[in-house]
Amino acid sequence: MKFYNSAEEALECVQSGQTIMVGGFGLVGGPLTLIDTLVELDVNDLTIISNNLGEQGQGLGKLLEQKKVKKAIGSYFTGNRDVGDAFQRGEIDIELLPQGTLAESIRAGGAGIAGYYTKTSFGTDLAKGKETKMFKDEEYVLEEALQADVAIIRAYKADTLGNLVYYKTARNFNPLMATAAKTVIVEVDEIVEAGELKSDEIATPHLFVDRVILAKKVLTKEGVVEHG
Amino acid sequence: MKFYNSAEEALECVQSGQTIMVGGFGLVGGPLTLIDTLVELDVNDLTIISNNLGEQGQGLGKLLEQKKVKKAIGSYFTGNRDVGDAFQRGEIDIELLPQGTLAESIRAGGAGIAGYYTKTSFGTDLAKGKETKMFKDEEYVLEEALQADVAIIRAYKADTLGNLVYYKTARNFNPLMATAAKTVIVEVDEIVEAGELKSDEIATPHLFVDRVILAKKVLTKEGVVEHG
Amino acid sequence: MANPIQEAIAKRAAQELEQGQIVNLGIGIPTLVANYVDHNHVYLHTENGMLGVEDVLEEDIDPNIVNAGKFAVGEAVGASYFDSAASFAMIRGGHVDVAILGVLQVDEHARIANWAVPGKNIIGVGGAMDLLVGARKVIVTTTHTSKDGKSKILKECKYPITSTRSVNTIITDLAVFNYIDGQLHLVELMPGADLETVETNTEATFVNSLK
Amino acid sequence: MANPIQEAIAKRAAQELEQGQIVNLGIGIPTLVANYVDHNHVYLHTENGMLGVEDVLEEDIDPNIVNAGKFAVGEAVGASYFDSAASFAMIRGGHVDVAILGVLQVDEHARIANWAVPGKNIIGVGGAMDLLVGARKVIVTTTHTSKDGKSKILKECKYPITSTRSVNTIITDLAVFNYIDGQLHLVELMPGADLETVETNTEATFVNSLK
Repeated sequence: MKFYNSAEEALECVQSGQTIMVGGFGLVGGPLTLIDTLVELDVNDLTIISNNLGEQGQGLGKLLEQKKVKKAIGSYFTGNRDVGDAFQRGEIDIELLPQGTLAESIRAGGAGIAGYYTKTSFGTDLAKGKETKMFKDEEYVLEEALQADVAIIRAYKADTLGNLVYYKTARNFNPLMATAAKTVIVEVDEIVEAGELKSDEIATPHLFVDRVILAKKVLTKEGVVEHG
Repeated sequence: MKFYNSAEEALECVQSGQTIMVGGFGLVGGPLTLIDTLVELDVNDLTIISNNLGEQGQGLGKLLEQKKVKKAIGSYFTGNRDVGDAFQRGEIDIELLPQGTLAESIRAGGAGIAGYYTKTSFGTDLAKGKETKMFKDEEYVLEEALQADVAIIRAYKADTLGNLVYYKTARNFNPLMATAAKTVIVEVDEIVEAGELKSDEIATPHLFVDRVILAKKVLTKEGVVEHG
Repeated sequence: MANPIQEAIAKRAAQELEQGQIVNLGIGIPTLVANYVDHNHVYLHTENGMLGVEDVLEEDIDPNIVNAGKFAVGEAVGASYFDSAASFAMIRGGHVDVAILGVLQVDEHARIANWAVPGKNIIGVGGAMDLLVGARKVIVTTTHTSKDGKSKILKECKYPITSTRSVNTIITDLAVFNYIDGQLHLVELMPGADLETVETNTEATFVNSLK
Repeated sequence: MANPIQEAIAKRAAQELEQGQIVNLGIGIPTLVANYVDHNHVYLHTENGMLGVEDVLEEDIDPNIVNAGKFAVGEAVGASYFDSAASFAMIRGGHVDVAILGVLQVDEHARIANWAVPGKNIIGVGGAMDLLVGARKVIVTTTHTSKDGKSKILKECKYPITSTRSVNTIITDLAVFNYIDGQLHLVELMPGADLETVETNTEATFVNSLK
């Protein structure tokens, strides 16, 4: 694990054609600093795995606007109508997953599980083309794991080893994505000494974490503000 | 969730023929009070899901001695030679699982996942008779979920709603089993008011917990002692 | 956002809840149900990773505590937070007692459609499919008819279904139906509604089980 | 429990470890490796749910902090605890850099047998199979021969294999082998051992790659 002074340096490893996981549920728990730097990078053909794809012209929405997104995998793109429009124009692929499947598939990707059977989506349009199997008289759908080259996530605090804790509902997809990407880049609100986070309360042990930066953008009641 | 005054009352629901999950890794994190009461109950033909089956004549070992165990599902029975002997005599069935598969199958049982694909055990005797499937040129074994009628587990503290936290390596299988049984019975070292456990640190939210008792048996440096 | 019709439906839905239940509220009318429950007795779960949701006063808002609709909420005593996989494990594993969901359509098999409209971009599903397979009881809340006066309670859903699972109870501005033994049963008229209005506005076949 | 031969093997195994690695130690000789690592630079993971294992003084023992062998251990600065599913997710998901394991037999394909003996009851496997599929590098430590003098480094394992995966390095009291491109390479003689003794006591075919 290594600390970086800026999002630019931490994101230098990102390349065109890669798959990037992006934490957060809307703005809550989103790696706001890293996202805003990601959209500035000269990369394209990205596959983005994230619950949402930002809003029109904001956050990940900018990446879409710049036509850098080849494919989006997530559960709820309705909040950004550009996504549907780009899909209609054939500019991007969309893989829509139930939110529980999105979360579970990311966990599976980090846990060495190639696929798993869930009842969710059985018999619906989202299960079309997917294998099914009967367990104890009930039908289940086979869902495959998701993995990424890079995950950008947000945590509340990191210690100097890279152990992470999260804050309230800003936890959401972040700890899962920390397990499922080759390079895990985290922005945090605070860095503390190793030993300051209680050993029973660490949500993401440091073995998952590669790069840490201090967040420059923070979500407040008044919206996203810069600090530091 | 309901508090009970004794292990006897909390375990009244246990019936012959049921499947019981028992937390702990050896004595560490084991529900010592509940186990000792379980072995006194007039029930038999039990299926026990637990990493170990106690030691000779101790803990779950007593249950075996009394011929109340029909089947044991776990990863490491070597510590109690009675298990192998009973198996040789045809008195019990044994389902031996890699420890990671045991843990993951219990999690799956609690999470609505019927089965999942893991590389673990592929090509070994433990995969005999199990389905396999290829994902990206690698072979995986299909493992099915585990569920139980009753789980008896140990936690460190419960609050008055039934939220739980665990202590150090006494966590192990306990939070998993809390999710995978119809009735979850917990013994704890301490009961605190709701609100005293920090909301970001609760390991088992109260929706999983049915019955709570105060532990009477505690593991110390000098072995298991009674208290309270 | 709330209007008296929606409030009446939400209030009626809240009456279905029992002490000690774990309840997940969908977006729209279901969110309003939170206003009518006693947070000491009913525990609200939100799929973005929280158990113990309650209302919050404007001055107490923490932008990092939100519900599935991304609205600011409060933290009840004894609340807990968890990641999305753990949250959906609760839902899919059968640990949520009741889900209250909005619908676009519901049919006489009590199957619902609430995630996609043909011809429009199918680009959002969220947790709807998960809640339908996992929640022990599913209650749907909806206006009985669409804005152009068409019944939302159809013989067969015209939009893509959300699950093959039938919901248990349908609460509209006109009536309450339970789905029992393969049939919709009209069990209650909402205040001000009469049987004829319900019959006129319901395409689905139902059994009149009014007492 | 430790004897000089075991200590020498453990000490040599520790030299394989690199700064910053996450390392899981099996039961037996591998446990002794903990005595030779710098806990500020190598992080020990134990599958019963802990990262940051270190030695503990008798007076500091906490009975609820144990390793996979159920021995009391200490908590390094920055240690963390997690449940068994999370722990094995780390192992199976490829997040452990090195596993050091004991073996009963290892063959010339570097496949190992360490969980079952035919004719004896097969009643314990623990985390061995998980570590073999998941750890990026697997080092095995063993005495070169069994107590009755038979080679443990065989053409083919006679006992049931633990995984189809080949291990990377074999460290015995006589020698160090690396498995490269489908062949065992003898890369080092242990202090006091000579090539003839290694050849005599090794049933498996190997390439002499001593420098």
